[in-house]
Amino acid sequence: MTSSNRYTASEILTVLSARALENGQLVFAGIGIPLLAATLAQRLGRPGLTILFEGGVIGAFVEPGKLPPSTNDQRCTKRANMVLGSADVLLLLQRGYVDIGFMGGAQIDQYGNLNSSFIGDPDAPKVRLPGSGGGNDISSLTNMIVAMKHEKRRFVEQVDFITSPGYLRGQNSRTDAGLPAGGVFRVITELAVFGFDAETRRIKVLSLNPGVTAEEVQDNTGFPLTFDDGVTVTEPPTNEELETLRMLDPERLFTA
Amino acid sequence: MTSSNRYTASEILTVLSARALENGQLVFAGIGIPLLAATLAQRLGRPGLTILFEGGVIGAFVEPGKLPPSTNDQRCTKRANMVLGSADVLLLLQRGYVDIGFMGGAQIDQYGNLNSSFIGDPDAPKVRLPGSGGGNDISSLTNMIVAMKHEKRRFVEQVDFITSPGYLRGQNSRTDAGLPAGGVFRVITELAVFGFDAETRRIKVLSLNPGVTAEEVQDNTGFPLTFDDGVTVTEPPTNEELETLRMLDPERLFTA
Amino acid sequence: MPSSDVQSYATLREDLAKRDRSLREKVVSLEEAAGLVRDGMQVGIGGSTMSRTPMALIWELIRQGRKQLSCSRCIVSTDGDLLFGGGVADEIVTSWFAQGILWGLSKVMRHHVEAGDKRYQEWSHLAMGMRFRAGGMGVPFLPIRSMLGSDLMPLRPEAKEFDCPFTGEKLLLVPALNPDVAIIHVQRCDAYGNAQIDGLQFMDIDLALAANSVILTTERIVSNDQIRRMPDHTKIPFMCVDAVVEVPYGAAPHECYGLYEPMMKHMEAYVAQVNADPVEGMKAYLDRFVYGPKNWTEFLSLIGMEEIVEASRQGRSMYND
Amino acid sequence: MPSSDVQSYATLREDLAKRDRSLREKVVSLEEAAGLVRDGMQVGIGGSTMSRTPMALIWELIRQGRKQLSCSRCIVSTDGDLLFGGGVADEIVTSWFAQGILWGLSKVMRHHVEAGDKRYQEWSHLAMGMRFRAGGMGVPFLPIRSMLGSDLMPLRPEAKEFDCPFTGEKLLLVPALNPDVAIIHVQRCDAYGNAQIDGLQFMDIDLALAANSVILTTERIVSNDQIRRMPDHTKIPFMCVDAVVEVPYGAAPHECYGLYEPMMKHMEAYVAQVNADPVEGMKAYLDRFVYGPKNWTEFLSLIGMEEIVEASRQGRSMYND
Repeated sequence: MTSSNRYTASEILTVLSARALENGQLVFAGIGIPLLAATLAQRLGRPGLTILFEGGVIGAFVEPGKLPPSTNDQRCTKRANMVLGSADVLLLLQRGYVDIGFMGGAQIDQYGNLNSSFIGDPDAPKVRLPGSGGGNDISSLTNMIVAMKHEKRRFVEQVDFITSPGYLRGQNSRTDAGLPAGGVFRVITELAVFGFDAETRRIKVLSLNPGVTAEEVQDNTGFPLTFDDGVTVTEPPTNEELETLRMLDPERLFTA
Repeated sequence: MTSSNRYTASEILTVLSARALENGQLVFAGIGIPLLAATLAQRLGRPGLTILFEGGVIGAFVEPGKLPPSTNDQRCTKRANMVLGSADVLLLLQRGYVDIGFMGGAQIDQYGNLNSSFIGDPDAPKVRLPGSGGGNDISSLTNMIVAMKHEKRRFVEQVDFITSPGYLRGQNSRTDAGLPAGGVFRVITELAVFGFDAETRRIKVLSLNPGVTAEEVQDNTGFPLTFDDGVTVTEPPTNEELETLRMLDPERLFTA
Repeated sequence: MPSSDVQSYATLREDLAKRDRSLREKVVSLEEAAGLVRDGMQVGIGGSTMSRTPMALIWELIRQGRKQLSCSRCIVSTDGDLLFGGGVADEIVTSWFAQGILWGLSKVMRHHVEAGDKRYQEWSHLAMGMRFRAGGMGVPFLPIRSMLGSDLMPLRPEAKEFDCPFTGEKLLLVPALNPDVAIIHVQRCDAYGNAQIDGLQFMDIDLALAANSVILTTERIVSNDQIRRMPDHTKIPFMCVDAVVEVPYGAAPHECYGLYEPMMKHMEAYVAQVNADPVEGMKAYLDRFVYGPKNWTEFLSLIGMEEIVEASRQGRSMYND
Repeated sequence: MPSSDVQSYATLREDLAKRDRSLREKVVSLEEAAGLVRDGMQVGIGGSTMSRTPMALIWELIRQGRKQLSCSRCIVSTDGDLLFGGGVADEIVTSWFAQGILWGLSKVMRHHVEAGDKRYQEWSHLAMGMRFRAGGMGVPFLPIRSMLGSDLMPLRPEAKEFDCPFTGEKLLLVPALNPDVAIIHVQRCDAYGNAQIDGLQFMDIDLALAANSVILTTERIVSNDQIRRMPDHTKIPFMCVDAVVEVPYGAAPHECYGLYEPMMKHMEAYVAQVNADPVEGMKAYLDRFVYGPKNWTEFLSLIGMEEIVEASRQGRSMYND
């Protein structure tokens, strides 16, 4: 509790994300917060957490202070159990070997669809974003956690372009489209933690981050939010969590 | 010429087969005579002949006196350029990287179709033979040489079962079946060397082995043979060819 | 389920979700490992012909009286004889089944298949590979350009001829094969199942990914630290693996790349005996070499020190310059 | 041919039959190798993001003024900037195109794509992999289970939605990609082109098999004897390869596994300069670092000894225990 004023938005995002991962799980982590959070979880008493990276890595232990600049760099392979082709590591998702896909997001909508391709009309975009990478594959093939900054322009009713499918148009539309497995089940921001309604597949607030009000979350969201019946308040980051995190990312590469 | 009485049927078969291979070619060789003949060709001034084996080998140099008992044994990999998966080496044929497939045969017909699956009715066979192995793939995907013993029961008008396709029912039937590439272009026996008519795709005698008459070849064949207009007589094995061969297979594993 | 049916994606995913894929130690005895293979299962077998055959595990399955297995392997040799003759397999799915070029046809296979009490389901070698690969990729089929036009195609209606929507060409779609269990012998792995395979890998990587459980027998169990020093040498990742058994000479009398070649005197005596009489010869072989020994090491001592040493000398000579 | 058209099998086979695939020495200069890439070709690029990018060859293509290339790569970073900004590529086919997580969007890509003078054709990462793999296998497509339902699917009508004849499930068939030429950087290969790749291999093996010609740049040319001592370490076989160029630090300022990490000061200065002005900043970069140096070694000396040594120290530390 005493540390509540002493962490950045990126830091609480990372800590809460790390908490969502369990020892023994196989987690396919994207670059940035997901990589850092999964590494943090390993260091916080979950050494049996296996991290997979898109570059073609199974079971890496990233070294403190040596965060890789992408998931395709050699630093991702340090003390890994296996290095393999990048299509082959994605096929592990398709086959079903991976428990959790864990990605950042640029823009998300009420059904958990992610856009990382276009702002505006795809034929004449206002902004051409980087694109899918493995994002489409991960979200199509695996149960997924998204960690992202909470801003009104990022939390929209409907994304301009579905790069990575959440529940598409809700209900059974994801399964009907040919995606019977996986789906986003958690969205973690610096304000709150979200889940999805089992039937409508619409996003809902599960818990508020320490010191954050429901109103504040709604104000930063571009559509009317649903709050779970039993909305809780998340425990603030502990000193151990923050210290370990700062040891891992001393230059604040991902937690600026 | 002086050596004409001093070689076995297997030996002339191997020597003539080796002669059919050129330096620089990529040859996918089956076990037995093909492996031995390709190795002989390497030793007779064609060191740039690359031998591929079904076990997953590119560019092996089999050692004298250490002939492998199959193309899936470690002896096949000695001083190879590459070892890879056995499906992957077959995919090289499908992609088109290999010049020549080179196999033995149990039974062949007038269109070069090979049977290594069943004698008699496949539903209640008189003899269940070993089956295709890579034979079907090699003959479907590559220009092929077949080396085999010449017996009436092995050279038949129509095989009981097409395990490995030659020209199927002749003319364009092979291409029409979905096999536009490759096809058997030489059959080598201890009696003669055969090619195929460019149009009918029926087998024909190109040359007679030394001391063999046309009648003798016909007598040992289960259907009426066509003889090429310019049928020649093959040069007998030289002392160098025979000596090198016997150095490679001192125990007469494949040349008994 | 018939061995040629393609599993639905929902079934595949559910079965895999149930497995404990976490990083955990999995070392068990040969007897316990064989217990994971149950009557009637589809069993994928690693290695090829006489190479890296998981012989110790097959030997133990016969000893435990396993029944009605459907076994698949890229190429089958005397292991197939034992699976049929030892009573454990009713069906073998493969591309080639004989004792080897040195000995010709398998009289044991002929005896059982021609009499109709056992089945040999034949595919081309590439088709076997693409069936395992499809299974490992989590797709129901892969396209190939062989088997077309031959009599193998009508023999295998489980594969489907198909007009390519891109090029109009004819292709054959071969169905995924996802065995219930795969048994694979490797040179070394760690206690979690991270396996290194030296030399010929055959179809073992695809098979390990395709199967719904995997048993590794290994010449040697090494530390996880050793694996992590060369992660690009790992060929099978731990999360595919359900059990690890250390069995030195676990492929005997077949070979294990870089360690030992086949034990040819034992093989020759075996072939002479079963080809002379595929029923009584096999029974005598099983009595003496499978049911007789107390354990695998005693089986090795029946092969004899001279053969083991000679096979090892030959095997290690692969690395002579 | 449009970059998304699938080549017929007849064309693929004819093109491959014309190549000299024999075991022969293929060592050429960087200048000669770049000459094998002709205007308008489809060029597949090895490595990924900032790893094992064949930077020296890309640098030489810009110097030689190559034009209208369609370049494909699994993931594109500053190499894509240079291909667009240097005027050599009109189209980039990939799954992700940015400067890297540290710097965010590529202003150079945005400038050209949003203005419409260059095209970024987007696929999912797995789709890129399966496109190269289909190309390498000699089949016109492979089935995948992603891209379905998303807006990427209608964006890419080159892929075909498909009802599986085995299971009735929806699948996406992605078309084979067989580039005219692949450019791949490796740690070592022999004069024939037998290549060893350490660590991350990305999609390079599939790409090498798929392409209709392959240029390898390599940190080091080793003897064929050395290759033949460990044939299971060869990742790309010689018959795929048409030219071999020895270029130490040939991926600079990107990384090469086990040898050097990215040269971050150079990268940061580059990014700051081109993001401030994607046209003039790029022009200034090209003038100084691409057109300016006499040769690749002079480019390295512009990066500076301190950066090269530090990147090498970091790169080699991968093998520290």
